Amino acid sequence: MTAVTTERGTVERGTVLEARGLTRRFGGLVAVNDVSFDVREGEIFGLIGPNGAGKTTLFNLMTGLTPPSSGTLAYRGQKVTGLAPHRIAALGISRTFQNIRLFRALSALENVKIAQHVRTRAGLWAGVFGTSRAEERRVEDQAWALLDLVGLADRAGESAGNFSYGDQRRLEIARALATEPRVLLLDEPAAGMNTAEKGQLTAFIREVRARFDLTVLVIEHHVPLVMDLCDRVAVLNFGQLIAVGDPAAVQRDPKVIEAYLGGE
Amino acid sequence: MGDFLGQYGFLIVTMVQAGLLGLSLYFPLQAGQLSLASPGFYAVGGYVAAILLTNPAFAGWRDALGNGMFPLTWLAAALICGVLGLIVGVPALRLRGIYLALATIAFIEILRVISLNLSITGGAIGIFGIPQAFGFQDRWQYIWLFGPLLILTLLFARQLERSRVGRAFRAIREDELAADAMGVPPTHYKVLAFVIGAVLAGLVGAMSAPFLNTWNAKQGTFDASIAILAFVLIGGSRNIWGPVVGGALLTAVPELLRFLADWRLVINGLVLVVASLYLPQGIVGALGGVRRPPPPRRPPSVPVVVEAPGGGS
Amino acid sequence: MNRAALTIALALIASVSAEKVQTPVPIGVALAQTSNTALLGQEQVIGARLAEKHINAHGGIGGTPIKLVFQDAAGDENSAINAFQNLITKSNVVGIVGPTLSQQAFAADPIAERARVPVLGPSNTAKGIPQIGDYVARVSAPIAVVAPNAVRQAMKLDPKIKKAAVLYAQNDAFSVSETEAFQKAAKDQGISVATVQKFQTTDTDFTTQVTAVLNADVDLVILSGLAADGGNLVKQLRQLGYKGLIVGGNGLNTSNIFPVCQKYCDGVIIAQAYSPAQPSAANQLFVKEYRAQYKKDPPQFAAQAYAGVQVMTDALRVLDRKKKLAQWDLDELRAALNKQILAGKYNTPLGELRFDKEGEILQKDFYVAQIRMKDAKTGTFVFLK
Amino acid sequence: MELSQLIQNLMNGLAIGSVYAIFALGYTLVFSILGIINFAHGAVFTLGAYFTYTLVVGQFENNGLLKGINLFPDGSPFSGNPWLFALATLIGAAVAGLVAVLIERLAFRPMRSRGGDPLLALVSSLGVALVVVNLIQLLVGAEIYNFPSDAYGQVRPALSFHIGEKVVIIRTVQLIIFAVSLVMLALLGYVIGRTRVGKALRAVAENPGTASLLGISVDRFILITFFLSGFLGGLAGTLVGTAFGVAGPYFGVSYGLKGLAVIVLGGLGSIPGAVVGGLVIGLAEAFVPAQYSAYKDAVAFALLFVILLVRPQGLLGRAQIQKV
Repeated sequence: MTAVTTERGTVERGTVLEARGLTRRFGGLVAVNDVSFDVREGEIFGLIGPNGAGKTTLFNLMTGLTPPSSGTLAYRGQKVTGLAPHRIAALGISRTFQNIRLFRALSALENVKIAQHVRTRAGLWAGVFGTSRAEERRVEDQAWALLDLVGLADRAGESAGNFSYGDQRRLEIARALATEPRVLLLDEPAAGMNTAEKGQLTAFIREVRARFDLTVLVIEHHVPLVMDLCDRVAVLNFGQLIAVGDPAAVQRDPKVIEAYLGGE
Repeated sequence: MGDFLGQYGFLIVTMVQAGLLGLSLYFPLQAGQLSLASPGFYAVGGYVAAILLTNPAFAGWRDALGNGMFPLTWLAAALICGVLGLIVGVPALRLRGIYLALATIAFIEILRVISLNLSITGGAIGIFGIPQAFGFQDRWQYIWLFGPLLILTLLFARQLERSRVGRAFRAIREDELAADAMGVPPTHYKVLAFVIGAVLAGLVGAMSAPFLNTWNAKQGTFDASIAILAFVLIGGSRNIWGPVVGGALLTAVPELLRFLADWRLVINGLVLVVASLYLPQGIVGALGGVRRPPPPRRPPSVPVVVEAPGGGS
Repeated sequence: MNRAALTIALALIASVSAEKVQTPVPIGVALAQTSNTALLGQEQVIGARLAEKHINAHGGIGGTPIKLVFQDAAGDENSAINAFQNLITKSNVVGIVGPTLSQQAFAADPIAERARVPVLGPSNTAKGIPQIGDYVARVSAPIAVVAPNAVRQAMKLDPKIKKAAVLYAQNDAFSVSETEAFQKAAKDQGISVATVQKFQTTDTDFTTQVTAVLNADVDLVILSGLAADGGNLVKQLRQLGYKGLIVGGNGLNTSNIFPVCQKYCDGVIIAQAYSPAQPSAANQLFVKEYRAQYKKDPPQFAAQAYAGVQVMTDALRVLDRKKKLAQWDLDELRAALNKQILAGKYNTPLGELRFDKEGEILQKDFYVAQIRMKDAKTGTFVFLK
Repeated sequence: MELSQLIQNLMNGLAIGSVYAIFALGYTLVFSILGIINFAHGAVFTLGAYFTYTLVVGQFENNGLLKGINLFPDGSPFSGNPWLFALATLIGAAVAGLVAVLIERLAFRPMRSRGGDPLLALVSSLGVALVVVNLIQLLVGAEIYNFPSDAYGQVRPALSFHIGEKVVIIRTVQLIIFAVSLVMLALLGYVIGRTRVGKALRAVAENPGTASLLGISVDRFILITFFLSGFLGGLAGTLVGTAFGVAGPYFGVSYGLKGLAVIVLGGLGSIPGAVVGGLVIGLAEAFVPAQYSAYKDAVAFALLFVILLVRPQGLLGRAQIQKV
């Protein structure tokens, strides 16, 4: 692991993710075009850009939901592109979804328990003969603890679909954390939240990063939140990466200003 | 007692049998897979048992094993249907919803034509003179086979639902893609659910061959697929009791309507229409709507402060 | 739960059977009244009803009328078993005529065997039916006996026949066993089988099979199927230009094929287990009664079901003379009836018939007929000697 | 394969395939609008044949409740002339269409308004099929009914022509079926492609939500769809009935099942797909070599299985893109 000095002068640990030339075409449309960047361990990395810039597609490429047309992504030096989503989750990359994909008919508790799948092993017979009690106990405890963390423990039995928008987003984060990730990808976690909630969210994401020792990638539209939260920011426009770096520097970048002004 | 069992014993056993077939379709449905393949595996299981119990090639085994031959047929049927389920399931389960249902219908139609053409399956006449299991004298005695199988299956289903694998099934049923992203391998569990259904249907078939005394290509047909689907949907597809109740009732209705003579099947059809219109959640769903499950209780062992899970990489 | 237990208990009390034989004497009939086997089943029902009417009009059994109890056996095994059980335990029948299909017989007859209730199969022609048990007999001759006659007749009509095409409905148990007999008979007559074509009884379009027959350039077609498919095959064979002789199996022995192949039916040679032309008094009476009601010749299925009911009644008459039926214990009567059925000799519309000790029918006469069409819808089976 | 054999098989396949096509069109229209498979479609097929038969012959045999009734004591007004027969066929198909509308009203609409599991439509339509089939049997018996042999006029039963030494023989009724099916397909193509109703139908099929935004009454179009579906099914039933006879109440069952294979092969909900699927399966069956004819019934389903694995959306269906 090489120590690096960033623009902020803080000493960071090694590179966690290396994207090299990630490209995805849908028919004639190039949604993500030759995108390369590095994410360093422990940082909060913002991904911004106008609507339709390819941010969510980039997340999908990183988590295996969409295979890239070309290019690779490596996690701690191991190539993950080409792996199935559940393999990538098992390696320690987890995510939330822009348009929330909770298991809506299932309880909040179940949602979180399900996501511990990759960290548990009980097979068919262990479950049927009840020989996996200890593990089940651990799953149960962990799920409650995570619901505690997001403040939903007292509603553990309710169906996820009945929750308010903000609560669903928090539950999704709890679910993502249940896979015990090393890298957490949050797709517009503040969408639909009011200003006060957004403020809380910033603090919450920081707290989660510290407590679980995570690297966090965030897609976010709300610029003040991004500037406040992120250590570094990458800007996508029409599928291309036009700037990466310190939030303040990126904000001043003429290409970024043009993309946003032109895009609005 | 004798008369009651004489008249209704067979019907009661077929009601239990129908419940089991309903459950065999319920398992894939747990993982969100609408498979109508159960009658195919039921037919294969029956053929396996019928062949083992009547074919001269296995005469030596039958002499050596005696009644032990019957459990052997169950084992063989379960094994063969499991493997066949795997072979069919792996490609077919890439399909979703109605497409999977249609692929499984294709599977049973192909099986039917093949069994009509093979000599080992006895062509159109099928296989007859299958010996009665354990020297049973009356057909109602098969309740001693189907009854325990039903109880074991229900226990299995209940335990499964509470386990890690059951959760994985539900996650895939709710949202396959999200389940995948959360680390649940969909293909693995879809195939597993399909194979469980196949094994169960095969077992039921293996027990049914001696029960019916004869086995032929009419045993696994498209009509049966839809009938079994009706068991599950009319009974209720979200609860293990649904397929059991649905199978039992829908099997009993045409028999209880015998007094209507020529009109009984017309009325049976009307029952299906009315039940699908007025019991959209199924019978068990309609009954269970009143009673909600209790909220989960927090185990005392959970500390309020969370330790960082995982640890270093 | 308690209520359920109570209901069951009440049902048990209610179902304790009467031990004596009821009057009128109940005879069970379990045939395919529904399902796609009903085409055969409804003819059988007609035959059975005619027998009942005739018997009761002529004094029943020593003055006691009989009563047929019908239970729909549909076309599947489960329904047949349920029908049998209903007849045996609920209706307390003395014997059963049924079921329609051999496959159903393999499943349901053991029920009657176990309950010691005599069964007469009216149309179960597969191998192994009488061997199901002591109480199982049939009035439908196994087809291996009937089929060869028709091939011999064809040779008589056209001694130059060298090559034959064989077609059969592979999903019909009856046709499958019949075709074996046919193929063997053909070989015995020195006819080579140039092609064997299979079809389904549910098929309607036979162009594939017909084309294959035409390509094989044969001078005899031997066909085993049922009325609808067989009739269509005959029609399509002729329409597409097949000129040689056609031998139809026993499944085609019904006037139901006339409207199907219409004028093309003409000349088809049919292997018959029953012929309306059979001269016995019993048959001529049956034919007369059938014609009066249905304006056509009775089909074989009706005749066999009629014969089934008649055999049972004739046997009961013998027992009635020994001791009035109403005084018999039901179980005793069933056992005695079974013995009597096998012991007797009967003059039925099928001609004279007896049974061997296993319950296999020993029918005196078999027939071969040739179809002669008068117009598009009506024709006759002309008896060939 | 020899040329004569090839042409023979081609003709056979096209004739039966064209019937599959119009039958399957009825299936697929309903699927395209409601996303459900109507298992009662095979029963409607059977009904169409019986309705036309009733008009043309007017009396039934002895085994049903309708025995002894003669609708036309002075002879049917629809017999004796091919044009009258064509009229009877159209009326029969239209009545089948009305029955399909009735089925929609009684068995599907209440379910939509209650919002049950869409799979229940399968069970409900199965119930309808059971009712229809058993009612037919109760009313007119299980026997085979045949249309008068001169229904299409005094035509020769078969046409033959030579290709080199070999003879190719075609049943006239096959040619008629093929021609009628082509005309029906062309008409339907015109209705769907060119008329206002047809365009609206397509809009509803593509997206029921959008269509209702455009001010189209979805319910009305569902009725029109069911009528068309029943009409096509009933027409196919009569056509097959004239060629092979109306073989009892279960006459339509095997077509119902094969129709499923056709619409999936062509692409569920795709109108041209149903036509292509019908012809492909008809041809595939015709080209099964004679020695394997026993496996003919499996061909449609083997094709179905393969196409589902290779191209799940069917030959002409559109792939569904899943949005993440």
